[in-house]
This record gives sequence, structure tokens and C-alpha cells, in this order.
Amino acid sequence: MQTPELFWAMGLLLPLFMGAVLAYVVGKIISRTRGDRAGGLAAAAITLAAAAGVYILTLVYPHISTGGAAAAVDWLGVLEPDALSLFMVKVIFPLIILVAIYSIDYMKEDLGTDKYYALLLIMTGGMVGVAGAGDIVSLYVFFEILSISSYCLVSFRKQSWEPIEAGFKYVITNALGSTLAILGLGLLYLFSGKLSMAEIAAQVSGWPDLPVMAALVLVITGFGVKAAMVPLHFWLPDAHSAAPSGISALLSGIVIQVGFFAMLRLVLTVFAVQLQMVGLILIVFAAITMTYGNYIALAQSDIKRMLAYSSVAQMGYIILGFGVGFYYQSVNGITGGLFHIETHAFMKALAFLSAGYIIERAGTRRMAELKGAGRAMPLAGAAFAVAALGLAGIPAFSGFMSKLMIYKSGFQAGTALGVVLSSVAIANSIISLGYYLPAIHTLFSPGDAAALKQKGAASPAAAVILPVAAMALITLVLGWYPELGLGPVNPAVAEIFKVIGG
Amino acid sequence: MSDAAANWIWVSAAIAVIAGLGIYGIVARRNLFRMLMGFTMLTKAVTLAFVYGGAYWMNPGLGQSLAIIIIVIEAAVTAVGMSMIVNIYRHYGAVDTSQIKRLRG
Amino acid sequence: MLVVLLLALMALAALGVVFSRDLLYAVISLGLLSVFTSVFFYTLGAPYASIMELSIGAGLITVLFMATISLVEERQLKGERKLKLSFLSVAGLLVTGAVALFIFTALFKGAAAEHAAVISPGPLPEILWGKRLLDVLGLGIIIFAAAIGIGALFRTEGEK
Amino acid sequence: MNASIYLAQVAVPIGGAALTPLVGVLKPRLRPAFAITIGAATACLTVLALLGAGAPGRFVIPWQGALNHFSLAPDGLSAYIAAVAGVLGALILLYSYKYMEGEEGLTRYYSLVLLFIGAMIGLVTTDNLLVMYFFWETVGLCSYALIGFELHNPAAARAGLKAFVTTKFGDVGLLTGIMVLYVSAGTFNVFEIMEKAAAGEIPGATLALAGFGFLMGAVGKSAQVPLHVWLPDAMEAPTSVSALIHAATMVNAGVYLMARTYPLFSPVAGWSDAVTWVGAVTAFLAACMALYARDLKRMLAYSTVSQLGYMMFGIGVGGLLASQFHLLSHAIFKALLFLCAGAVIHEVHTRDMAEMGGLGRRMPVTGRCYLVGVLALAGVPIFNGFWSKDMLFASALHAGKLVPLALAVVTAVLTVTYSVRSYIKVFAGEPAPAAAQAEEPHPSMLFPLVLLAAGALTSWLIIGNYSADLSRSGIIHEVIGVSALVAETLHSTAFLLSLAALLLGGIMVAATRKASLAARPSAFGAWAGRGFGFDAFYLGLLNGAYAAASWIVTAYDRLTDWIGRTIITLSVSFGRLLRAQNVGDLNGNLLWLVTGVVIVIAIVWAKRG
Repeated sequence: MQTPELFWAMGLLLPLFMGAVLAYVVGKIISRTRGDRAGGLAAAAITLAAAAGVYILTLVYPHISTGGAAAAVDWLGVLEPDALSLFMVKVIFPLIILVAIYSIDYMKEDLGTDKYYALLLIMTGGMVGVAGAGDIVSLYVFFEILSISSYCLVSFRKQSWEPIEAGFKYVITNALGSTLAILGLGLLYLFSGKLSMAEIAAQVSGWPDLPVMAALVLVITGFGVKAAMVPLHFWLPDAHSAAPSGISALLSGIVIQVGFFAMLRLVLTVFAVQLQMVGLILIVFAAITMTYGNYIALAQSDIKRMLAYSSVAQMGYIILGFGVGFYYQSVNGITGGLFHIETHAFMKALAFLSAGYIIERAGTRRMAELKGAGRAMPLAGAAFAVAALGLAGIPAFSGFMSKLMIYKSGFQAGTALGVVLSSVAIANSIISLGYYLPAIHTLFSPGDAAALKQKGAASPAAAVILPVAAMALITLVLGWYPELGLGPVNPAVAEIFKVIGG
Repeated sequence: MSDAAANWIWVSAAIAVIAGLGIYGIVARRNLFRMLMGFTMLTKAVTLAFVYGGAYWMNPGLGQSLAIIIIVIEAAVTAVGMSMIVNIYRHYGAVDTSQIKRLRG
Repeated sequence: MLVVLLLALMALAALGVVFSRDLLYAVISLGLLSVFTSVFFYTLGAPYASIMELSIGAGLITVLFMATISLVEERQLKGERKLKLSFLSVAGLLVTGAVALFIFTALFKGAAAEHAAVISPGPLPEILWGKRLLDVLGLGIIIFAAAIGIGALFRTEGEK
Repeated sequence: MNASIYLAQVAVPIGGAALTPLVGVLKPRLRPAFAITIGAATACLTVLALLGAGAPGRFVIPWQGALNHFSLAPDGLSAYIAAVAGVLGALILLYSYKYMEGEEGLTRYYSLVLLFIGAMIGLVTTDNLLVMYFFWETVGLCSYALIGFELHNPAAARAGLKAFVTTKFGDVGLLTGIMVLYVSAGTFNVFEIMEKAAAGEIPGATLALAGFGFLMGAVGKSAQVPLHVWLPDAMEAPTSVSALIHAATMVNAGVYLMARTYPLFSPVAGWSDAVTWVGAVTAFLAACMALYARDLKRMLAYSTVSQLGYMMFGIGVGGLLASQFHLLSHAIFKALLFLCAGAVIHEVHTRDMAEMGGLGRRMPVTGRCYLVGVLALAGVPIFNGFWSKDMLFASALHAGKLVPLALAVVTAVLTVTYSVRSYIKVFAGEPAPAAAQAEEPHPSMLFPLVLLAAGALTSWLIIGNYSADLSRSGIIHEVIGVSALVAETLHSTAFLLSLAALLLGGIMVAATRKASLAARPSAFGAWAGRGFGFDAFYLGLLNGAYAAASWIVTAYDRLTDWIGRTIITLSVSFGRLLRAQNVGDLNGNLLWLVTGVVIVIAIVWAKRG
């Protein structure tokens, strides 16, 4: 691999998209000849092979730095992967691999799993493309790849009304969001005549004020919808709770973060001059988002909806980290934000996967009816407890470490606003305890465990145990050795600070 | 000097009007088809901006290619949205948002 | 003058999409909007975009809308609510008007008065298959994704 | 002394906690034995560490990044608390063997108790504030899980949640304090922070914020007013857990924290006064509440709150040695009282003191042990509680803070009253119906009782070593031997105060002995029934004061409870209100989206210059 661009296109994107086609075709052929389950298994195997192969490639490839030689081929110029992109990829792939493994067991009753796995790989490719894109149109194209595949995945269980209603709401809201964003990008093109973010950035400072501001507004709201900033969040609880649990895990764990990442990308290049203002906007939205998400999660009776709203709240923490980072040029803010993306990805995926397993066996999502489910399914219950405690930010779990850095950044700002923000963030963890702890307690209080046991709840398949145990392990280990998780984060922070210049 | 490229005020106004009506169609109309139409109109405003930008910056090829890309994406999203509407109709027997509100809270 | 006329027609068609009573008129308005846009693209010296807009925007999407609307029963179309002066519509109109005004002022203030454009088809194939190759491949993936996605939404295999 | 013993005393119980589930799967019957073995090993390790406490030692695992260093550095101040946690933990594990026999979820129980012991030792032995916060939350989590140990009991679940969330309120302050100190000093190491503060490198405002933040944390953890409400409810936990966590160790963490950071914050204006007043008011109010409690465990819980108030009071008036010595004494005698109460409740199956009585005949050893505990709590000379309480009074006199001192002395009177009366109610007199079948508990339960009773009698004799060890921590400077202690005590004014308190308390016991616990005593009834003689008048006055106090206390208790419940209800209602806003209408929601655009525009507009 000569250049990062070539590596990105040939090493990452090509295998993923070819894998998607392969998974679909092979799955289809096998299910025609040997029955549906075999086709799904083949598709799953191809998905895993593609994802794992690509991931290994990422790990083998030594490092990525921008500003090197020009792209090897002309059309690769639209990609500009840097350390930040590599960080996202390093979070995306473990998650996809674990979810794909989980899906083997979880989706075994569903029809058309060949399509499911193909869409899963396309979604991954979309995320990788967004991570590496260096050009506004490519960013949009890859974002739409990601969006379209996730629309279909949310509504995958179209037999019932809920995924369909949620799916339509998801489509219309996110289509509006991304079109607003591309409208902003179109304005940028209209005024600069350039498409590469770096080239646009070079022109921005000499512009009349207003068009840049209009573009900024449209881009922030457009991607704000994707990142579920309150009040742009309302599609999230519907979509994330109606989707199959594996997909919920991905949506909450990484897809909304990729939406935020796309905004970050534009902000860091095109709007680098306005970074302080962006920081302030992010701070305001972060405070609203986390408080709103936590309070409304407090009133939920559906476990998946509760987790979905908790994603809104956690997104608030991530945004707060970046907001403080931009506003005060704080290293800890950026590090905390990125690290929280990483830890939250595994915690929230763990919560959704374990909850999904419990829901599937218990046949209900209502918290009150899940009494005793954790006793009947000790592994899933314990995993859920680990995830919930981590999400609540209890020390010794990974969530505490990443939140700690975000708190730290606020205090380090040295102003009253910083201290207030951090205190609000800390106080929010009390509110979140108000729903995580009762959820854990409900799962473990004595209930209809005998009836649950009869449904074969006691013996989870290896395909469930492996991802759940792996994620629980990551959550616990990162709680004690945050340095392990900070490995991929630090180069990305350095990359961002090239722009912030603090 | 092209006649078209000279009328930048009018083109800007058209972009603003079409985009505004598109947003209005999505936000305020209750029929699902109309919402989807609002989305396609919004996208048209975007293509307009790109094509006009291409003409303005004397790079019509680029503007066009971007417009083509966006048009195809618009078609794909519209198709997915419409298959959702058909499924909604199967489940709800209605295509009006006032009746599609079981997911709440 | 042709341009202004075209733009005015586009705006009218857009109004028709949003405010027409019958859904079918709305679809026709949408098609007309696409046709006008396509003509406008042509006058801008963008023939490829024009033909694309005509075939996909005015053709494919209109057909898709027609087909889907006909899948949904007749009664639904007739029963579509008349536009009422509800809080929602007024608030939506106000807010979107404000946004549109904002966009417009931004456009207005930002544009330079002096400009010149050379009308030529431009090296579109070279661009599309050269610099934007990755995006074109991306389009292929999008179409593939939409196809199997719609396939998943309408799948019937093995249904009892 | 090999420094890795410091790591071992934390790692052994935590490792044991991790292994207990394995034992539970392989050989469920071996769980208690396994836990007791681990506990005993921990106890030995803590005692070994204690013997080396005078020698400077520090165990450091280099830990780049978030934690600074994971370091353990016990000095006299922490080694004694660690030893209390280790030794008491072992005794209570032994006690649990019979006490918890046949309960459901023993794996969870033993695992959590071991985890708690390890975390508690870690909490006090580390010199890194962030690591301390780690363990601080871990002990809170163990406490939460053990309070809610009886899963089928919704009251227990509520109490656990209440405990966790209430202390978490304080933790907001603590974490804020730790972070501002870190930001200012660039380190989490408490000794380095103290050096920087002494060198004047930390601004006064930061110190003040941190000082009151830490105080908030301590108020939450040590159940001081107004965050004390969780401790009485925490009595839903098994009694062994109450003895270990909610009497002898975890609740002392706040007091320990205040002592540890005393040199840092004592220059902050108002900080000492705040600590003093929090302590004195807590001591007084909680004693009033104990006076009125009918539930044996609740009474002991209030008494714990009250005694913790004494310790805070001691720190506030600068009597660090007195406060820490009282902590040690209290840990021993309160654990003893709880374990005796546990033995009694185990036999009579009720916690209401009105239904007990005459148990002294059926359970003579338990009764005598309880009496020892009561006398120590009441501060009767010779018992360990007397010496430490007397030292507290002396410190307050020395500091000249007379008003809080008066409150503390009144508290001592009340303490005598409720503690002695509880002994009378439970053990003296004729056996009550519920007590008829009671028997002396199993020797494995009696052994810890006797050992602790012996401790309550003799622990004050180690004052020489104790003060010498503590003085090497650099925080406490007084060194005092046993003979000096006795001599000083007998010649001090504080001794007179103690004696007066004892005397008054004795009178109150005698006077209210007949007053029924079941019904609120009527001052008027007592007064009119006995005529208008001096004795009767005196009794009436006492009864009236008692009734008034109990009325105030009940009202106060209800008020705080109401406030807590209102906060929770308001939060949930606010959540419901937000939830009701989302009626699932796509158009309405999309309008919110456009509102989002407007918010961004507003900010951009405001900031564009």
C-alpha cells in the first residue's frame, strides 16, 4: 500500500463492498439449494471474514498521516484518511465483528438473513468511507450509503408495525437532516467553487460572513439530526428500540457517533476559523441533550427505549467533551470525547445485546414483566449489570474513565462556566443511576424465573456468549487500564490539535 | 456571459423558495407521500445550487457530475421511503401521520 | 428573461406540490418541477445533468410515486385532508419562511456581481469517471443497497 | 517491612471476592469456609501492616495517564482503620457462618462482603485521591447491593437505592473537589497536594471549593445531617452487614477523609466551624431520634449517626487524635452492639424493642456483651468509649468552642438514656412472649461477641502506641501514654462534664423507665397523675421535654424524608412530562427539528460579532 488513500480504497472499502455483494449472492444461491438457514450462515461467515480481514489489515498497516505525497491516482484524491479516521475504524470493526457473531444466533429465526448481512457490510463500508472522506460530496455519498442501509436494517423485521413506523420516521427525519447538510455544502460550493474541504477552508476566511454562517447552521443541524442532539433527537428512541437488537447496538454504539464525526470533520476543516463558536453551540446542545436524555429515560417503562434515551444522554457527554475542547482548546475535552465514543460503543452495545437476548427469551420488553429474568439468565443479566454500571459512570468501569476526562476538561477551563458544566455532567450521573439501578434490580429480583427457564433460557449459544463476554471484558479492563483504550485515541487528538493549535 | 448565469439573484431566490417549500412540505403536511415529495424538492434545490455553482465557477462538468450523483441518491432514498409507505399502509391502512403515532414517549 | 420565467414556473410548480388538493396533481407538479429544472440546467450549459434530471427526476421518480400511490387504495387519495389553518401549518410556514429567508439573504449577500461563465458541456465523462470515480462506485453501492433493502422490505420467501 | 504487603491486603480480599462465585459453582457448601479463610488471611495481613505502620513505606504501581499512580501508602491514620476493617471483617464473616445459614444468595453475600473489605482497606491506604474515589464508590456499591440483599423485599430495594443516591449527592461535591485540586496542583497525590498548598501554590478559592466539596462527600458517606436519612433505612441489610459496613467501617470513611485532609483545609475560613457544627448538630439530632426509636436496629443506626457526629465535631474543634480514637472505640463497641442485636433478632424474629424483654435470662452471655457495649457507648469510665469521648470534650474546651460543646454534652446525656434503656427493655425484666424460646447463639457467633466485648473494655490501653503511630502520619501531633491519659483525664474539666452527663442520663433513665415506649408519653397525664410534688414536677418536665424533643425529631425526620421523596417524585414527573410531549406525531417532532435550526441560528447570530 503506497499511500493512505490507496489503502483506504483498496484495503478497506473494496473488500467490504465486494464482501457485501458476495454475501448476498452466495447466501441467495445456498439458500435456494439448501434451505434458508444455510444461506444465512454463509452470509454471516463472509461478513465475518471480510470484517475481520479488513480489521487485521488496519492493525497491520503501521500508521496514517496526512500531508504526505499526493494521491497515487487522481480519483483517490477524494479520500483523505488521517489518524482520526483510523481511530473511528478501530472502534467500528470490533463492534461490527461482535455484532455479526451475535446475529448468527439472534437472527436465526428470521428470513432473508443473506440481505441482512449484506446490508450490515454495506453499512460498515459507509462508515469507513465517511471516516476517510476528504471531500464534501464523497462524505455525502458515503453517508447516504450508511443511511440507506441502516434505514432498511431498522425496518428489517417488517412483519410487525413497530419497525415500519420507526423506519419511516427514521427515513424522513434523516433524509431531511442529510439534505439540509448537503444544502449547506452546496452553498459552500456555490461560493468557493471548490469541493475538497481543505481547499474550501483556505477560502473561508476571505468570505462574506453570512453565507459561511448559513452553511455552518445547515451543516450543524443537518448532522446534528444524525448525532441526535436534542431537540433533533426524536427519531432515535423509535428507531433504536424498534430495530433488531444487534442493529440497535450498532446504531447506538457507533452510527450516531459517525454522524457526529462527519460534523466534526467539516467543522475542523471548513469552519476551523469559527471553532470557538462551534464549541459554544456544542456546549449548549450538550447540556440540553444530556439532561433531557436522562430525565426522559427516567420515565421509560420499555427497557430498549430506556437504553435508547440513555444513548441520547451519553451523546450529550461526547458532545460536551468536544464543545469544551473547542471552546477552551482543552486536550482533555477532546481526549475525553473520543475516549467516550470508544467506551460508550462497547458499553451500549453490550447493554443492547444482553437486553436483546433477555427480551428475545422473555418475549417482552416491558421492564415490569422482566422481573427475575436476570436470575433465569445469569450471564445476560450480569452483562447487563456491567453495562449499566459502566454507563452510569461508576468507577472501575470504562465509562467512568472517559467521563472523568470530560469532567476534568471542564474544571481545567478555569472559568465558572467550565466548573458549572462539569458539575452538571457529574450531577447527571445521579439522575442516570435513578434508572440504571432499578433496571438491574428488576432483572435480579425474584420473579417468574421458572417460567423463563422453561423457554430454554438457561443455555445461551456460544455465538451469544462470545460477543457479550468480550464486550464485558473490554468494559471492565478499560475501567482499570484506560491507557489501553487511549492508544488509538491519542494520535487522533494530536491530529485535531493540529487544527485547534492550542 | 451567459444569460442564465447572470441571473444570480433570481436563481438564489428560486433555491430559497424551493428549499423552503420542501422543508414546509416535510414539516407541515400530514400525507406521507407529500412529505416524501417535499424531500425530493429539497434535493432539487441542492442540485440547483451545485449545477449553478458549476456554471458560475466555469466548471460545468464538475457541477453536473455532482448533480447527477445527488439525483441518483435522491431516487434511491425516495424508493426506500416509498417501500416503507407501502408497508405502513399494510399495517395501518393509512398514509397520514395523524394516524401513525403508536410510537410515543 | 427565459431564465426568470423558468424560475418562476419552478416556484409555481413547487407551490403546487405542497398546496395542491389532490395527491395526483401534486405528483404531476413534481414532475413539472423536474422538467423545468431540467430545462434550466440545459440553459446553464449542463446537458448531462439536464438529461439525468429529466429521466430520473421527471421520469423514474414520478412513475414510482404514481405506482405506489395506486398501490394505496383510491379511498385514501380522496380522503386526504384539506389543508386547514392549524397551528402546525402556521408555525411550520413561519419557521420555514424564516429559514428560507435566511438562506436567501445568505445567497444574496454572498454572491459577487461580476462573473462570467463559458457555456460548454464541460469534460463531464472525464470528471465523472476520473476524479469522481469513487463517488460513482458509491452510487453503484447505493443502488445495490436500496435494491436489497427494498427486497428485504418486501421479502416473502418462506412465508406461511 | 516489605511494601507489597500493602498490595496484598487489598488484593487478597478482592481476589477472594472474584473467586467466590467459582467456589459457589463448584462446592456451594465451602463458601463460608472459603470466605472466612480469606477474611482471616486479610486480618493477618492488616495486622502485619499495622505493625509496620510506623515505618515509612509506599507501594506504587506506575500508572501513566488517568490515575497518576496506583499507590498504597498506609500510615498510622489509615493502618488502624484498615486493621479494623480486616479484623472486624474476619470476625463478621465468622459470625455470618451461622447467622446467614440457609439464606438464598450466599455467593453474592460473601463475594460482596469480601469485595467490601478489600475496597475499604484500599480506600484508606491509598494516597492517591482518584484511587480513593474509586474505592469510595466501590464500597458504596457494595453497601447498595448488600442493603438490597433480600431481593424479594421491595423496602430493601428502595433503601439500597436511597443509600446509593443520597451518598452520590455528596460524591458530586467530592469529585468536584478532587478535580479542582487536581487541576490546580497537577497531581492526585494527597501529600503532594498538601505540600503545594503549604507552599501557597493553590489559590484560596480552589481550596475553599475543594474543602466544602470534600465536606459534602463526607456528610453523605458518614450520614451527617442533612444527608443522614439513608443510614436508618439501610438497616434493611442483614445485621452482620450493618455491623460491618454501617457501623464500623464504611460510614467512618467520611470522618477519615476529613482527618486526612485536615492540614489542607483547616486554613480555609469557616471550614472548621462548618465541620464542628455539622458534627454537633448531627450528634444532637440523631441522639434525639435514637431516643424515640422502637426498632432496635434503627435505634442503633441513629446512635451510629450520633457518634459519627461526635467524630466530625472532634475534627472541627481540632481534636484529631480524639476523633480518630473515638472512631476506633466506636467501631469496636458499635460492632459489638450490632452483633448482639443480630443474635437477639435471630432468636426472637422481631426488631421491635417493645416485644422483647427479659432476654438476659435466656441469653446471658449475649446480654452481658450487650451491656459492655452499652456502657462503652454511654461513656462509663473504664470502657473505651469513655476515654475517647472525654478526649473529645477536652479538645472542644481547649478550642473554646463552647456552644457546640454544650450540644455535645446534652447529646451525651441523651446517649446514656437511650442506650441504657435499650438494655433494660431488651434484656432486663420478665421474658416477653416472643423471647420465651430464645436460646444462646452458636459458639461461632458468640466468639466474636466475647472478643469484641473484651476489646471494648481494653482497647483504650493501646493509646500510647496508637498516638505514637498516628503522630508519624504528620497530621496528628499529640503523643500520649496510658498513665498520662488517665492522669490528665482525672484532672480535667471535661471529666466533670462527662460525669455530669452520666449522672443526668442516669436520672433520665430512672425517670422515664416507666414511660411506655409504645405510646407517646403525655406530659400532662404524668403531671396530673402524680400530684404537684417536686418529684412529679421534675418527672413531668422531663417527660414534656422528651415529648417535645421526640415531636421535633419526628417532624424533622418526616420533613427530610418528604424532601427526598419530593425530589424523586419531581424528577420522575419531570421525565413523564417530557415523555408526554412526545405524542409520536411526526410533523410535530419535525417542527422541533426546525426549532433546532433556529437555536443554532440564534447562537450564531449572537456570537457573530
